Amino acid sequence: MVLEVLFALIKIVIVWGTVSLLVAYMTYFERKLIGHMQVRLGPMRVGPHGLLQPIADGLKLFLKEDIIPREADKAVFILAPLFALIPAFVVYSVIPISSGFVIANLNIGLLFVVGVSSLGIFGIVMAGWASGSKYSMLGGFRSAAQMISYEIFLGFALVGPLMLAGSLNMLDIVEAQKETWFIVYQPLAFVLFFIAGLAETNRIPFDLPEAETELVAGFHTEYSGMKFAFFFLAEYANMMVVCSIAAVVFFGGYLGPGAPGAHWFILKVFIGMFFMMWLRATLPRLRYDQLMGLGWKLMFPLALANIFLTGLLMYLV
Amino acid sequence: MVQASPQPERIVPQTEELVVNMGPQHPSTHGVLRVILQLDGEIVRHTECEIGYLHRGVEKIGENLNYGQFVPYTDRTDYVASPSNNLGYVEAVEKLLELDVPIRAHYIRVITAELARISSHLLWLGTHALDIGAMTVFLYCFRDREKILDLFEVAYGARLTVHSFRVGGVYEDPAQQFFLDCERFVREFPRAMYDYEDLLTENRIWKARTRGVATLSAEDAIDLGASGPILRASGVAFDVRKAEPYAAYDDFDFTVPVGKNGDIYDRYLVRLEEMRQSCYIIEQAVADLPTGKTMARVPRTMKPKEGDVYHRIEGPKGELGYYLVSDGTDRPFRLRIRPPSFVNLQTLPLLLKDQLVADAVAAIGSIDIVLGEVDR
Amino acid sequence: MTEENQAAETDQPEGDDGSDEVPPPADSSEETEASPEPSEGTGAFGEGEGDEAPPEEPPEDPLESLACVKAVRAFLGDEVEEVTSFTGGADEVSMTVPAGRVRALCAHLKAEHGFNYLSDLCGVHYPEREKPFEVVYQLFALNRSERLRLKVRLADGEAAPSVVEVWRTADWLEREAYDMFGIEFEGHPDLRRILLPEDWEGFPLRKDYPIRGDGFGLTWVERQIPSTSRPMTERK
Amino acid sequence: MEWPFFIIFGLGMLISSLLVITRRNVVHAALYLLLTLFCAAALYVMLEAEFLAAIQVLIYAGAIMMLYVFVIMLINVRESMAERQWQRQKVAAGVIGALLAAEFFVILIKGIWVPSAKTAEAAKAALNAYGGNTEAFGVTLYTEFLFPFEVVSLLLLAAMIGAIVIAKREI
Repeated sequence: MVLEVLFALIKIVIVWGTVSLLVAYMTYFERKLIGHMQVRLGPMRVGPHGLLQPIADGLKLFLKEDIIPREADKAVFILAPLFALIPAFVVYSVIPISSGFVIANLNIGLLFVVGVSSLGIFGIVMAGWASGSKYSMLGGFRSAAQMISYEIFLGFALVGPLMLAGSLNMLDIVEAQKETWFIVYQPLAFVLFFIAGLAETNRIPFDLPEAETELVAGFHTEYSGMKFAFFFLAEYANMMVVCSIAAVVFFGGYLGPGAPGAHWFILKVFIGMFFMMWLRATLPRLRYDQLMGLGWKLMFPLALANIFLTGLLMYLV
Repeated sequence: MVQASPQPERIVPQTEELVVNMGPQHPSTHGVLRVILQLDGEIVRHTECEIGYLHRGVEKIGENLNYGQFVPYTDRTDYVASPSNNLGYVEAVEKLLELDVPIRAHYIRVITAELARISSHLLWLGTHALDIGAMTVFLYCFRDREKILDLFEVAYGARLTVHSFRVGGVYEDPAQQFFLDCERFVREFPRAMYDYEDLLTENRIWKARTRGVATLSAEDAIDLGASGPILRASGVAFDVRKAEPYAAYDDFDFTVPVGKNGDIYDRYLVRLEEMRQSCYIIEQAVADLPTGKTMARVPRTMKPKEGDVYHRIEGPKGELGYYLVSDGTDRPFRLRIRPPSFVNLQTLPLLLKDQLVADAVAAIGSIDIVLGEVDR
Repeated sequence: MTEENQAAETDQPEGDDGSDEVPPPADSSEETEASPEPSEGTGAFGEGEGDEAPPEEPPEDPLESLACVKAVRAFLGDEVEEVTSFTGGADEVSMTVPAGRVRALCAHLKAEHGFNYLSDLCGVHYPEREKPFEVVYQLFALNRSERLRLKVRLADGEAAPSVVEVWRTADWLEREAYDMFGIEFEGHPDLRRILLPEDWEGFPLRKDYPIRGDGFGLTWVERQIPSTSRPMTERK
Repeated sequence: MEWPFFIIFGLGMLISSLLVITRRNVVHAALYLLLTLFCAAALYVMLEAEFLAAIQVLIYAGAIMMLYVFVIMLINVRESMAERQWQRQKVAAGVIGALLAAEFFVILIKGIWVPSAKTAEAAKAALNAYGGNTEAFGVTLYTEFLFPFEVVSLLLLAAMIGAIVIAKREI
């Protein structure tokens, strides 16, 4: 019993430690990548090719003065970044990194992922409200409306592969792709999922909540120091969550020839991240009503049609 | 309570009109412009611009300096395209002095002014795209603008506030390197422009954000005195370079691009095409560059005869006019700058009327204002 | 000054203007060609003008033969105070007209003669004159590339009629002229200061406005910031 | 092994639900309600009703609470905090509260007297017959409770259309 708990704890430490380090280096990866796409170099000064930049950034943010605005609701203001960050990490407890390696093999894994990640919105809304600033509040609300809407499409897009797998358990879903990855049967679902994932993580072209030129950074305008770092990490952690789910549900998770599963899994997540960053360097931002229109008028019917078609084909075949 | 109203009013729930204040420190107002928006929900009902934060009394300064001394001050009005301002002022003074400027100087001026136009449009494109969220275009634009600034540095020793022209011509004939670099630049730049076009022109999101947004009809544009790319995007083919050719623009072949719908997208297309045409003009100017002097014989103290002239050029932002009144002394009696940004900014309330508030940023960006010129 | 200038100008050979002054000859030639031809331009006044003009005005004056000058003459008759041109060409034609008629004149020029674009509107201050203020209108006909400058002289305190109804461009331009010169525009919908703060005193582009802030007692800055918080050297 | 968690979540639920009704700041109250719902979900997990727990988090905590918070945050909190919190309905509230407490007590006594192990075993067996919690839920919903399920969804649809009509007068 004690051993079991200890083993679980070790797993948690390994996964969360890796994730937080990866998330920190994702910021470096993004800056380098976008830098090269934009004919500049990105960070170069801290360490060789700026490799130590994330650590320097972390240190800087950690040592920075922590400012709490006078108008802020102090308790909520402090809790909000945690609310944003923790769900992103909790989700990792059900994601299978390799065939036997998952912190908690839940029956309802996928549902758990969707449910817990939906809690992250609270962090953003709380931050917006607690800052006591109009701009932050508008940013928070915008973000919440956007994320609630796109969460629905995110969930619906996952129903198709779910029906194919016949299980909510993440391991079962991966195992069901032994023959063919679900991307082959469910390309539309993947596209919908990826778009919804971008919107969920407030990435360009859906980065309205933090539109620098419109809202002056939105909900986290008033945040500084470590709390700001939490939001920053939460964004990247959520990106990794979206890519991880995409890898698990559509690309056969840890499945792959030769190398151990974890390698494949991490490679797939990285490719997903690369695409997200690439999009940031390419696309402009949608307007708010266009964003909502795209979601409800285009993606929602498509997601429903996908479910219907999947059901029909499964019934016929 | 005491007075019974004759008929009870039906209570209809009303939403309040919200007044939102953008600027003067907002990142998308491109300087110290303050825009007060009256919103009905998401729709802008009324717009008011507060300007003057950067007012330095340039016109008053001009009245107290002699004609030559004022040239560097023109750099500081539209500071992103300072050679154009120099050109407008210098030519106005030359008209007043009835000076005969050597043809080589005219060609050099045309080259420089067209480079300035490209640089100004590049800065506009970069910041405008950044406002709409396209971050990479911004850096591409700065990459190419940097090359133009380097060219200025080669020729005039300064990059931003160039003080490129003197009354009577161009003070120093630029080194041959300048013309070679110009040649190379106009050869390479149209290719670099594909980078922006690839990212924006056919981009669905870009189109969704700019097409049919903040439209301005030709009648309204003329009535509001808009000039430059805004007027042309609305379908009016008015370009001072064609209408009243100054400097050596008569010698060059170029077309004036015209838009159809007068929306933000058309303004974007018009400016892109203008950059191409500018390249074409520079190409011709460098190829046919006449030899000879670059300075006319200018009297040590410039004392024009009494009278007044209005001289205008096609600046990057529109019609840039200088109205000079001379009283026979060596200082202008009155120096009036007709700033294109100032007059163009007047279209903003009309552009934003009944538009979504989210488009305000795009609309402000599409006018291409420089607050140094608006406020003077 | 006009007559001599013109004489001087016309005497000078064309080469004098050279490349710098390419536009004027081009424009005037265009003009002479254009003046008989456009029907909306000449139709309204041409017939009446054709009868009256030859006896009154000596035909040798090149300025008077310009279509735009004729148009203004036809509308105002003898009320035109002065016609000048610095270069002697059509591009710098400048007409001084009575203040009371300027709005009607502008509306007429816009409606009948295609001057649909107001390039600029600004004030000028001549302290020695009897009527010290002048408002200068730069009109432009987009279709014909023709310019015309109108000037209006105003006594101190006299208001000019606003031309906002004619061209909406005039809105801010008139506000600026008010801001800088204190020239009032009658009928302007919203005549306020535009560049300077609302509580600014004085009109900076008037010639009697001091360049250094002594003439009005305390300067604006001095009134805003109590003297104790400024360095000793600046205190009064 | 389960009891410490039960105590943690049970206590957490009790305390947070108390705080929901005693906080003067509505936003804080709403956030405590969120915590309450979350603890309830945790208790569902311990009862092996994982699907219910996930739905509890997804729908109640994720969606419904979000809307609550949305509306509440638009209220001027300072003003609402100054308002009177206790209404003059103490007697009525006391009576209803006592009735509820009695009901709970009766259920509790019943649960202790009737050996629950048997029913729990039976429930587990039934679940396994369907092949798991989620499947059991789906099958019962679409067979035994199909009619009520459809009625409820119609009702929700009507409510949704009504809300749209009220909110958007001109369409």
